[in-house]
Amino acid sequence: MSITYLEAIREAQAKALAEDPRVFIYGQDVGDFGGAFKATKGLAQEFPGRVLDAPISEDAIVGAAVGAAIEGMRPIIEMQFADFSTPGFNQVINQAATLFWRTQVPCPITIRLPSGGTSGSGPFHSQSMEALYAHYPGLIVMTPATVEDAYSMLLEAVAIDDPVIFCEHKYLYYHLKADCLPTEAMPAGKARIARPGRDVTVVAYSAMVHEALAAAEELATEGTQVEVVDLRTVKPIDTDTIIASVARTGRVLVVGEAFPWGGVTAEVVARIATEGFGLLDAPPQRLNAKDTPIPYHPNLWAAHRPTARSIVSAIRNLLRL
Amino acid sequence: MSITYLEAIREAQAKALAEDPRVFIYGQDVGDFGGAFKATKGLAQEFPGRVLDAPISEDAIVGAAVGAAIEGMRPIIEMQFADFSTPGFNQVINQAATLFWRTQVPCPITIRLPSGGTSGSGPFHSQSMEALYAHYPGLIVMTPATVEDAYSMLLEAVAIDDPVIFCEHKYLYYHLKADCLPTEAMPAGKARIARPGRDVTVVAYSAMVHEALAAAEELATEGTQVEVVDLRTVKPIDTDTIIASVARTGRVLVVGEAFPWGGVTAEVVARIATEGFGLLDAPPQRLNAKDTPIPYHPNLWAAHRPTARSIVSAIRNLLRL
Amino acid sequence: MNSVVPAPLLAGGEFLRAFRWLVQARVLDEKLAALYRAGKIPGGGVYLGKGQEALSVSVGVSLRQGDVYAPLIRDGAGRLAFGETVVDALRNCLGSQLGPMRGRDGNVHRGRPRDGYLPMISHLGAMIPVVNGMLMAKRFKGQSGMVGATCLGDGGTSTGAFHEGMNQAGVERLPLVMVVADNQYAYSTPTSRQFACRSLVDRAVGYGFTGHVVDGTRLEDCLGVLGEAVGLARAGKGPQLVVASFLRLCGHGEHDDASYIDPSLKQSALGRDCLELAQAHILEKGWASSQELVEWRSEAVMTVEEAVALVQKEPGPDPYAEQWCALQTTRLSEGGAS
Amino acid sequence: MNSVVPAPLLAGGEFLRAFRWLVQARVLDEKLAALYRAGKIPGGGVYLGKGQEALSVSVGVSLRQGDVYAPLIRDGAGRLAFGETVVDALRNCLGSQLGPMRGRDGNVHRGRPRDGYLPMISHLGAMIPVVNGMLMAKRFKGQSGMVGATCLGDGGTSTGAFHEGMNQAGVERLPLVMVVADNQYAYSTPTSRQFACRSLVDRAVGYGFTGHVVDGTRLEDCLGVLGEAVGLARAGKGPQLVVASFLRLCGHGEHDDASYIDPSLKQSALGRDCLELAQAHILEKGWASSQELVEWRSEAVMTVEEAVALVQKEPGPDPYAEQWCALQTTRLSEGGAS
Ligand SMILES: Cc1ncc(C[n+]2csc(CCOP(=O)(O)OP(=O)(O)O)c2C)c(N)n1
Ligand SMILES: Cc1ncc(C[n+]2csc(CCOP(=O)(O)OP(=O)(O)O)c2C)c(N)n1
Ligand SMILES: [Mg+2]
Ligand SMILES: [Mg+2]
Repeated sequence: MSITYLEAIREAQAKALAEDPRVFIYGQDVGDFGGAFKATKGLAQEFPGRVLDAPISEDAIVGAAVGAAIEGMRPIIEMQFADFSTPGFNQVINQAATLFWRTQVPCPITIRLPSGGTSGSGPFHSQSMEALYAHYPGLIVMTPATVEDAYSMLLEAVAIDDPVIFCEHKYLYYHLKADCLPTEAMPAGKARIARPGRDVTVVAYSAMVHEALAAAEELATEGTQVEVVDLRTVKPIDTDTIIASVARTGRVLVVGEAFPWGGVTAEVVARIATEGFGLLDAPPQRLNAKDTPIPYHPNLWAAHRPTARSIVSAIRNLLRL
Repeated sequence: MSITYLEAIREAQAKALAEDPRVFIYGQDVGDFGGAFKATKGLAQEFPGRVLDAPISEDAIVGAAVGAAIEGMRPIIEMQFADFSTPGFNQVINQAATLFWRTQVPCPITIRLPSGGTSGSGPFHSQSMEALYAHYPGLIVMTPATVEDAYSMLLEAVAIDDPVIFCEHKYLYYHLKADCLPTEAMPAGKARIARPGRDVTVVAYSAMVHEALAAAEELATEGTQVEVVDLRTVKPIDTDTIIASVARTGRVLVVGEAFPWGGVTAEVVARIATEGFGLLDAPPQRLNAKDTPIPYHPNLWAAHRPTARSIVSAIRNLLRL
Repeated sequence: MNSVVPAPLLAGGEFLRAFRWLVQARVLDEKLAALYRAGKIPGGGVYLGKGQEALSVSVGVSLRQGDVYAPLIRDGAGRLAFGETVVDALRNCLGSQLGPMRGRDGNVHRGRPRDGYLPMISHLGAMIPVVNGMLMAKRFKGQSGMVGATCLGDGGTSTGAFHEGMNQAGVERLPLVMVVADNQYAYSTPTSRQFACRSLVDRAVGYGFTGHVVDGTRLEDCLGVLGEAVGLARAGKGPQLVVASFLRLCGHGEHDDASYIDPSLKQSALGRDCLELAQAHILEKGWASSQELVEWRSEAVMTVEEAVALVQKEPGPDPYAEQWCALQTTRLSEGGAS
Repeated sequence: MNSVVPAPLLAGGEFLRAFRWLVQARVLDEKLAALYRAGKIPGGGVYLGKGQEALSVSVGVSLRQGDVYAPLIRDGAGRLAFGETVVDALRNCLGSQLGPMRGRDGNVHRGRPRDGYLPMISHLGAMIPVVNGMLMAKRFKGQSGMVGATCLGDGGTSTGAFHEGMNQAGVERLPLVMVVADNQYAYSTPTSRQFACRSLVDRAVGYGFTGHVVDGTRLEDCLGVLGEAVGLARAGKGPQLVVASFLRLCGHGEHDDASYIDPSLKQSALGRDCLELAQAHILEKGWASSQELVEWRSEAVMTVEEAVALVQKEPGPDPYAEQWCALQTTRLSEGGAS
């Protein structure tokens, strides 16, 4: 048997629905149709009345989820694409994210954002929005990079009493497969050493973990041992695990697929600089997408985002510093 | 004669309207009433038909500004509070910010965001949103800290052919005065040494520049010379000026009023760490607001954001590292 | 708010019960204005309901336990009628640590979600889908007979949030009562710059709502129409839109002298004070004497004065005791980090 | 698009002119679908207008130079009629460097703003206020007699952006023609989950729009109603809402087999193919012979085939030549930074 990242997301939702009557799913086309990406395939049939098609109203979708959470439900929201969460942005950062702090009433909602670039998707179907959400207090932001994490972190997201922004990467939907679903998992908030190595640390998350692993593979043939840290959650960030890795390697490159100004890579580098300064043998480095909208054409897209190739060359540069 | 930061914003708009027939102002209550903060006082009367009250429709307000810009106008948009720009967020980051890149047609709009905390304003009238906008490609983000900059940068914002997010700080509206309006100015994109000093650099922007200056004043009495860098624009960031200052002092604290995760302070520290690593005698430090919504009660608010006092103590710690 | 005993259910009992909340709300507002002028409001904003009380109180008295209520800026009267205490209201305005928001949020931003009483966020229109979600959840849980009510101004109807929330309630056929307080202005902006329909009730049909209009200056009308709308929603007749017309009889906030208000509107029927009209109605009907009206007002004043005396002694929040944590899941918080 | 010569203005001339664009659009769509199946579309999405051409073309032919047009996903026909060339359309879909978006954006996301032809962003409803702003600017500049038209699906009307844009046009009394293509589905979602009014035209009154309904399967009706609506807007009679009903005769995109579409709708009057009806209408009126219809289609096919042959030889964008700068003001760009 083999299971994809996308199927893992479906299975996690099936399990959540089966085990907790408070869970329901709400989003555009999630019902009988099973969602634009089929992440809810068959669930409306299996759980009648608990998987609801929503109108094209992201603000109202998130607002209703908050209301349902106040009444004790645990809604899972699917945005059709992360990019379309902007019309619901206000409800997320000002309603959902402030509810507990203002009232002590928890807001256990999970918002699934099909995120990130795939070839030919263009400026409005490719965005990585984790930094926008992570900037605001009151939210947890998950960025699973593996089939196992897609499954277990989504289950954990539903179980957590706070709003969780679940950034699932569209590129991984079909590309990534595992043999089976996990029965145990690391908790949210803990980073994972995706590959150990002693020469240089690459911190990455979501699809970039795989670009980093491919880069590590390539450099291994030249004798360079790259340690890859998979952040798993970007809010909170597991600074301890990052610093421990930097302590081992002395060099670090932080890779993200998002726009360059102020995202995850800035936050991670800032923490390393502040908390792990003395451990560094060279300046910490970053690799992000370029500071333009995400291009449609595959040629441009491939050059816009970091890839194994650009990571390899960034690591080579870093080792020379 | 003396002129406040707020009056400078009004005067800049008056001048822009007087000198360029393409300029108009659109926003809630900006017309006869002169705006919630009186930043457009008298302008509707002085420039009939060119200062328009808008419905409470931030999305449509920004969208219309983009349309007008396509037709060659240069709209100035006033958001009643920065916090209320969220319903217009989509139009800013996906419409205004992508127009030039997609079509080569420039989008000269200026969006004024009355920003930042004042005592008792609470979670929804106090936000500093520069990081959200700066993260997205295609926007320029200004954060004037002085009366002179409020005036000249707003004029420059209107003149620039790209969308400018103009973060004017509400706390400075009445608190800050100058003798007269400037006739010359540094260009956008250049940071300013607000106070020279050789022991430690504090990088700040907007209202925090004044907290930093007060901290510098206090430390001066103890013989510590603090150099204060005022970023002026946070997108782009004038990395050169920052690095040059760090080269002089070897120590740096970056202060921002926004939430701690991933904002201006993260970006600045990341750049210093990457580009000025060898110049540092101690780890770069950051000081931000706390990671909760902005509290209403003055007691809590004063503890939530950085102040001269907390900056002094952060500098003392930094000097001991 | 047990200190004002509801009037016994005599003829006009419902009217009198509502009237006394109306008086209580007006008196509380007057006190808040005085405290504001005296600089006693931490941070400073005070937003009053003057002119809107008849409408607002009619919403409050039409609801019952188990219902959901998301009042807005000018709903002091409805809040009291729904069960908020004068003490709670004052605590929130004076920043007491013991208030419902514990000093974290202030003035009109208060509520107790567990009691079905939602604390507004400032973004206009944003509470509508939250009420919808609570009603959807009650339906999931198999509860019925509940109603959700929320209020918005003429200006607030221009938000995308209003539209999405209305449409959602229509599609889900929720027992939502959407109350639009058309008080002729949104801050300084007249309705001519806010919408282009004859009446906002013209929007009801587009959302599959039943529409109602009411003269917001007349308590008897408001009670009747709100009673009917809430009753229809409760009876499963789908969502209801109530549009009330009247004039805001105060500034946007107490910092605002509202000099922009068209004097002819003040002279018009829209500009009448609902409190005065209600008093005249009571006297006309013989439901109470002038003497009783005076006494009721005195009782309301006493209630407020006692509450102020109590609340002013209460401490504000202590920043050193504050946890600076926005998450229930504290282990995942980066709260104090800076 | 000069390769299809508009029919001379004989009886039914306007109809035939529109019809030939309709045929051109259908043929272009068929080619795009074939290219998609052959894996020739970089990145992959193809969105067709099948069923919507009669409506769409009627918008396009009703507009003239100086007007503003913001078409949406299924407006291939309107685009051609407004002046887009088949070559431009193909360039954008095939990712040619020479296309209007130069490979930076693709498929239906194309336009030439300077020509009043706006490139949609994906977020539904977001183009409406942009059209409004262009019309406001024209008014500022003292220009009159211009019209702006834009299109949205039944699903798109649920967005807050739609509401704010409609309301803004109403308040400003702009010459906006809002065309709603109610094709019974938003992706897989039927209208019963999208709105609760009888017809979306019921929303016109709430925005101060004149409302029109039209059978979207009948080209003659669409031409008539769009001509009237555009004429009214142009004559200063305020904003116009046109709601057309018909069925989407294709998947949401070419990846979608649309198996969720209710078979009874396909059998109903809504499910008729506007192209076939138009052909029958032409023959019935005797405006052209079957032979001519065949010829016109062949000409349209030739136009498309020639354009494909041309465009397929054109280079895609070169990432190394790309400036990676999102700003006109290059000195303020941090573009290449990473
Ligand atoms: C989305 C949004 N934009 C702007 C504001 C700022 N604002 C607060 S109250 C107000 C006017 C509200 O007018 P209306 O809805 O008519 O209510 P009223 O004050 O008349 O009761 C405005 C513009 C806001 N709260 N939310
Ligand atoms: C704000 C927003 N949310 C979600 C989407 C994703 N989306 C693209 S097309 C579509 C369905 C549109 O349906 P409709 O408006 O009826 O147009 P049709 O496809 O039927 O022509 C959806 C949900 C989007 N583009 N914008
Ligand atoms: Mg009002
Ligand atoms: Mg549709």
